[in-house]
Amino acid sequence: MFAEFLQFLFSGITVGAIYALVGLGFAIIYNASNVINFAQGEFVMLGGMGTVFFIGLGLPMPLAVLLAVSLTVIVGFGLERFAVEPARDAPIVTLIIITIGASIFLRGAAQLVWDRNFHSVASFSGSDPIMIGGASILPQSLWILGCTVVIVIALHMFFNHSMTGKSIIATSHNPLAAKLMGINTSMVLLMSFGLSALLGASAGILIAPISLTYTGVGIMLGLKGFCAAVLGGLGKPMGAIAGGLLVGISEAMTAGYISSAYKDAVAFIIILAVLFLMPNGLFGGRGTERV
Amino acid sequence: MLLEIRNLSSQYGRIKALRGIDVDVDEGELVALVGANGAGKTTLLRTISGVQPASEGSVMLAKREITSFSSSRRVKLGVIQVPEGRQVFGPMSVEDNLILGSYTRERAEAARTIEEMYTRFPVLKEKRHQMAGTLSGGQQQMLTMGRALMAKPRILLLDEPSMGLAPLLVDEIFEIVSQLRAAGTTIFMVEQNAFMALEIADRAYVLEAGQITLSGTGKELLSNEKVIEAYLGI
Amino acid sequence: KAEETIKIGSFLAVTGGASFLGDPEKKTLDMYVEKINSEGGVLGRKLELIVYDSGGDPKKAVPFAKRLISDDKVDILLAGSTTGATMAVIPIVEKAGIPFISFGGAGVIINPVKKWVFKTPHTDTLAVQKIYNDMKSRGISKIGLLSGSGGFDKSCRKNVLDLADGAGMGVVADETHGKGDTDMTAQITKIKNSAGVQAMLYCGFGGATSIVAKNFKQLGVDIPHYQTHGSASKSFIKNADGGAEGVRLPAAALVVVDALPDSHPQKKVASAYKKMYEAKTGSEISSFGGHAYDGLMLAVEAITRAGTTDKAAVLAELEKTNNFIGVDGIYTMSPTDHLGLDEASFVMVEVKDGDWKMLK
Amino acid sequence: MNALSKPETGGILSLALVIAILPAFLPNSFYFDVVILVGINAIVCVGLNLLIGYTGQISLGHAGFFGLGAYFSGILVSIHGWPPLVALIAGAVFVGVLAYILARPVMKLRGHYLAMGTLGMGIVISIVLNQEGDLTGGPDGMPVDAFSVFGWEPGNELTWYWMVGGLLLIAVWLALNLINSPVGRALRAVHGSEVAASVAGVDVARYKSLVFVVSAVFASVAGSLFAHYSGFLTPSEADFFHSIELVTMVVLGGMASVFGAVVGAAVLTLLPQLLTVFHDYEMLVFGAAMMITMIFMRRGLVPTLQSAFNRWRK
Amino acid sequence: MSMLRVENLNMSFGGVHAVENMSFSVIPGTIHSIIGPNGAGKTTLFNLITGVYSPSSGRVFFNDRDITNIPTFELAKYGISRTFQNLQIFFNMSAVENVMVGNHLKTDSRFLPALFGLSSIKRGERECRERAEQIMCDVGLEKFIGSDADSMPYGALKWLEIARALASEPAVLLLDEPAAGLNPSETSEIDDLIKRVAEKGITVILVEHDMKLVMGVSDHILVLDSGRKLAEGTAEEIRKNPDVIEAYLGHRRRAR
Ligand SMILES: Nc1ncnc2c1ncn2[C@@H]1O[C@H](COP(=O)(O)OP(=O)(O)OP(=O)(O)O)[C@@H](O)[C@H]1O
Ligand SMILES: Nc1ncnc2c1ncn2[C@@H]1O[C@H](COP(=O)(O)OP(=O)(O)OP(=O)(O)O)[C@@H](O)[C@H]1O
Ligand SMILES: [Mg+2]
Ligand SMILES: [Mg+2]
Repeated sequence: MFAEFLQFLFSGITVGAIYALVGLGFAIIYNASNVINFAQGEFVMLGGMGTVFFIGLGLPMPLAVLLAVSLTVIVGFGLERFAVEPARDAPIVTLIIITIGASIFLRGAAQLVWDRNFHSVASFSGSDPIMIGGASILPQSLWILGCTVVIVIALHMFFNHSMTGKSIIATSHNPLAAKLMGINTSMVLLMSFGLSALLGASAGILIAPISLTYTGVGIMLGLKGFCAAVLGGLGKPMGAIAGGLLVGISEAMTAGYISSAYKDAVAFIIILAVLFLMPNGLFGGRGTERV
Repeated sequence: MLLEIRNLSSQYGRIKALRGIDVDVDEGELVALVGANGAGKTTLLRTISGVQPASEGSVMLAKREITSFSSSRRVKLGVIQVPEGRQVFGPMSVEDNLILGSYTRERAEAARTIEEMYTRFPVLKEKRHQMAGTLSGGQQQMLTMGRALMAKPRILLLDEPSMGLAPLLVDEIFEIVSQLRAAGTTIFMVEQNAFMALEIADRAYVLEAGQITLSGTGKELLSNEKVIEAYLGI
Repeated sequence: KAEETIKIGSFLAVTGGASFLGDPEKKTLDMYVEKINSEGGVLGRKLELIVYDSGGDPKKAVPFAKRLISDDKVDILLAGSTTGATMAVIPIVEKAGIPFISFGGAGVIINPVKKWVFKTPHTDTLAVQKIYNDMKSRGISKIGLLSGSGGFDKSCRKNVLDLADGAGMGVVADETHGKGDTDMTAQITKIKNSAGVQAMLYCGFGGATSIVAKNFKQLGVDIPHYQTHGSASKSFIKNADGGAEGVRLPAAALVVVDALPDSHPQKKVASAYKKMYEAKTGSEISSFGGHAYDGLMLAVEAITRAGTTDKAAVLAELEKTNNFIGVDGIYTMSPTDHLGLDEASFVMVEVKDGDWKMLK
Repeated sequence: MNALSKPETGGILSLALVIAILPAFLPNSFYFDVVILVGINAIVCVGLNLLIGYTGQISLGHAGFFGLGAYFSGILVSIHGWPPLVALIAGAVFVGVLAYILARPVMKLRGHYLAMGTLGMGIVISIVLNQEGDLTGGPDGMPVDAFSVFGWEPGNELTWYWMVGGLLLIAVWLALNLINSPVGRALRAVHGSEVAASVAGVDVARYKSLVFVVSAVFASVAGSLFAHYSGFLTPSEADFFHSIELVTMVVLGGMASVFGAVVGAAVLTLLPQLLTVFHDYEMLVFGAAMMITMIFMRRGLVPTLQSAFNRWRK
Repeated sequence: MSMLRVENLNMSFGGVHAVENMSFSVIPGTIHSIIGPNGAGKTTLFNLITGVYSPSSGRVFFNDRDITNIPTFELAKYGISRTFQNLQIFFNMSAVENVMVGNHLKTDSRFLPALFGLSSIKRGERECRERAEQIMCDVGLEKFIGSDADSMPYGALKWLEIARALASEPAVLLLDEPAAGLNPSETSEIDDLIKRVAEKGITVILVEHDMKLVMGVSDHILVLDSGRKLAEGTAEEIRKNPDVIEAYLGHRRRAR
């Protein structure tokens, strides 16, 4: 009985960590620009598919990973410069539409350049499951968890304790004042998209051995990542992690104990319930608007 | 001349906000700019600090043409603006706001300056961990002032620093402005409180509908009929 | 008139989540239309192929079907990668009265029979029957069912449940997973822990098939694992990362063509298709492209026999298809059977050492 | 005379004129079909624009209401044998009540949180439609009987065309009435500043709920029409992508512009049909078109062109 | 008889006591000013009175009715209106429409008649617009009648807010720093306006740091410091109060 629960928990944590990683990418761009980048899922896709592509060219795994990440970061830069920057002060919905357009564009391009099949990437360290308390977990899941923890700590330090991190947040809250402080705001935006692309690509590579990858992999992951980011409170790296795990675990528990047919619905209902009670997410804090 | 502005024009879309402005600010001088609402005072400061493009003319800092420089480069050269309307980083702490003021400076120096700011504005120390957005209007005004001083400006551009401040604090702000000037900081100040501004200013300009219509020493303008009628409301 | 082309209309899931169906289908159609034209066409007329990309979305398929029928004025429809897209256009096709050969998987497409609608892929009904027979031969009578949430998956699930009684099978667990899910361990754990379960059957297709196989292995479940013809592509084995070993499924002869004895009636046709497809596209065949091949060939046959593209005549000839050897099986149609395949057209295969092995 | 000089009246007359003469230019039933879909989408968008454009509240879940309306009609008519018109109204009432119940908590959210909330709401609806196969036919969808009122059936495309065209005109007329009334002004005030609106006596929560319900009912009615017109329903009518498509129509056409919503619906319904010539490049071109329009005409097609026209006239 | 009465009002934000044990009352038809150092709690007090915040404890009475915790939009029906220190303009509308919103409660805003464009609604709209234009003229905004709010200069926007507040025909008008950012001659126009408003019998509660304005118009002045009442009285009394000089005015004689 307990083993079963543990298994559901492992399953939930694995999936949740993936959502969390994608959610982190949303958080970074949001932190710099208040933009929700709906093309975040495509970064994940580019990371995974890029790795598959470069391995297919006969390159060793580490090099392929490096190239795939670089490719994604370049795409991230391009997205910022050519799609987001020109529309900086547009309303939220307009920016949502632009980034959705970008995601369709990127997916279309990937389908054109690569194929539309599913691909797998070898696990980083074997695929023999590890048994804990009667439940099994894949080494790759531990990789994901480990990397997630490292990344979130790094990001937390970056945003709260480094000048560059603070300048990113400052830019999102008040670009004018940020400029007057000498912050090169357009560079900040560029960096944040690059960073977020880097994170997305890493997520894509980390999860490819578990979930397989294909040109459409970003759609669902992007959506769930968005859920994670919002649930935790936008722009809060810790929140994105908590949100991702909450979504992942509630999905797994629902599938395990209630109804697998309605597991996605239950996850969304939980999100709705949380938002109804805490309109700014779990860690969003109160608004600071004054009149 | 530290700051030389020649024939400067700027516009928002098709609306011309500045037309052919000539302004000089000498090293160590305190120059005031007065004008009615919508005259273009803010626009002039924004054009000097580089957040608003000039459509014509030039801005020179210490004989160096900076018209095409980005705002961040100008900040590095010491052109620091205190913007109008309390532009704080709302959801960040008071302390973080101040730290960001020293973005272009060494960390160690900045740490020293922040203590100076806390002595100068004790309220800020008290509220250092509070979110800046929840400060009262006047507290936010002090914060933006302190944040700008964190950058150790070579020329400080003040846009209505006394707006919304209690009388005691208005005095204090003017006091600070005088002190800064005594310490050699060059200041170019936009102020609605024309009395006080003209009183302490070395020189002053009057801006009307995007054009400089009058200039002179502070005292001269204080006794100018037109100024008295239009800006002093007597 | 001899100059007039014979128009073949198609909408396929060339992009989107079901592109692994639509992509090989389109390639197959392109390839063979070109081949037939280079050999002189049909009835001395060239074939003209018009393909629209429905992205697998039934909603998009509908206007495309209307466009093909009333604007492009095609003579026949060879279209519909998915069951959903096919079902959505059936009312239009029936109203317009035009022969329509679908590549959709589920049995509902032709059962009950619709006047103008045919299909080439084996139905899930056949697949389930085949699987049940295999299970019975191994003494299995209690199974756990896992299915995805796509159209094919659901239809397959329904068949598994509906046919269970007749086949003397009991379904002791009935789990599903969502679109784009990346981990099914929770569902498989539940199946594993269901009382009396003797085998697991997975209804679904695409990338999820490999993930299920991987999770199955990861959890160390030691009961037989069945999947359907939806998994009958090499990438299933490759992507399952070893998890596919021992999985059994019914598949078209095409999938195991190299393992077929020379005496097998489909050997020649299937090898030829495989050779051509792999040479032209450089990618491995899947059974899905085969559906399109059979559809095109059935249509060409019927038109040739009818000697005209008159829709009613072609319909009549399609229904007279008799012992037509395709890559999916041997078709014998009738006014009450618009598929024409039976269980015999499937072979049961098992994954062994990273490849398909034909059973018996 | 005075009424004629108003831009809205001119707009509605031009729209009526376009609807009246368009059939002369449509060569075959396929074109009618596309235009009818434009009309149905436009009805949803006119309603959605009240919410997004005027009141400033995002909804990424409106396809859920469209789908619910559609399935309500489908199920009541085809399975329970209700008269279609009654089913349509029942669907609208049901969706209205549901939207009303959801509105209070959902409309409390702001910005991206609201986007998330409405998105979740739409997805839950679409999951229910997918899972309740006994009722809805599941992912395979369900056939729907033809529309009829007291025995009259809009048999061919042309009759449908007139019907949808007429309803679109009514929808536009209603929307314009609302916008140019104190209610519409209150909605726009809510967009501008909620606290200032409430100081002026506007019950912000009530108005937000109101417009949420109105836009949901528009979507539901359009959904019912669609169900009968297409004769077949699948849950993808209610899914996330359809919601996104609807929002894109509104934003592309022009927020806070009733005619923008109509134009947006037309462009985005026609575009995929036009892009088929690009074959493999279709997605690429579609995505690029979306981005470029929004970057260079960020207020949307109609308002941008309108102000360009005004400038040119001056 | 008091129009507005506040009893033992408290408000704290996570440890910060923005308003502490505040009690005072306002006599109808007078100009009642509230002054005090920055952060003394003046704006917070406004937010409590107008229902933007609900108090931690204490009561607010309006014409002897308890209006604590009544939502803001309901208070408008009682005739309570205000302007904001951080301007809250409807930038998505024209200037006249901004003012028309102020008149919301006086116009027929029933949903169904509006939806069907009944002529009564259209008539109401015309009247509402005329009234709004009239008010704009009254406060000197006639040249902005055709303007969009987002193209107006800052100073004009301050007047626009006042016009909007007046459009609701309030019984009491709360002004939060109306003269901030205005030069002395513009401030004297505000001075005139406040007096005119008060002459019409509207009670004015004014928060302002411009002492020339405050001392000139106020019938009664309340001084806050750190959320608490520091002093109360006429302009003359306040001007001489050593506590007030110490905490707020400063020793330097200001503004003439
Ligand atoms: N972002 C903008 N877009 C369009 N016009 C603007 C913008 N900002 C300012 N203006 C216009 O430019 C002119 C000058 O404005 P500016 O803000 O420089 O005046 P100001 O002298 O600082 O006035 P105030 O005393 O109100 O601060 C005004 O007519 C104003 O309406
Ligand atoms: N939402 C909030 N969260 C936290 N603290 C707040 C909030 N609103 C106000 N405060 C605090 O309450 C105190 C009073 O603020 P308030 O805005 O009422 O001052 P004020 O008297 O209007 O000052 P000013 O004259 O500068 O506008 C301040 O110390 C402020 O920091
Ligand atoms: Mg200014
Ligand atoms: Mg205040």
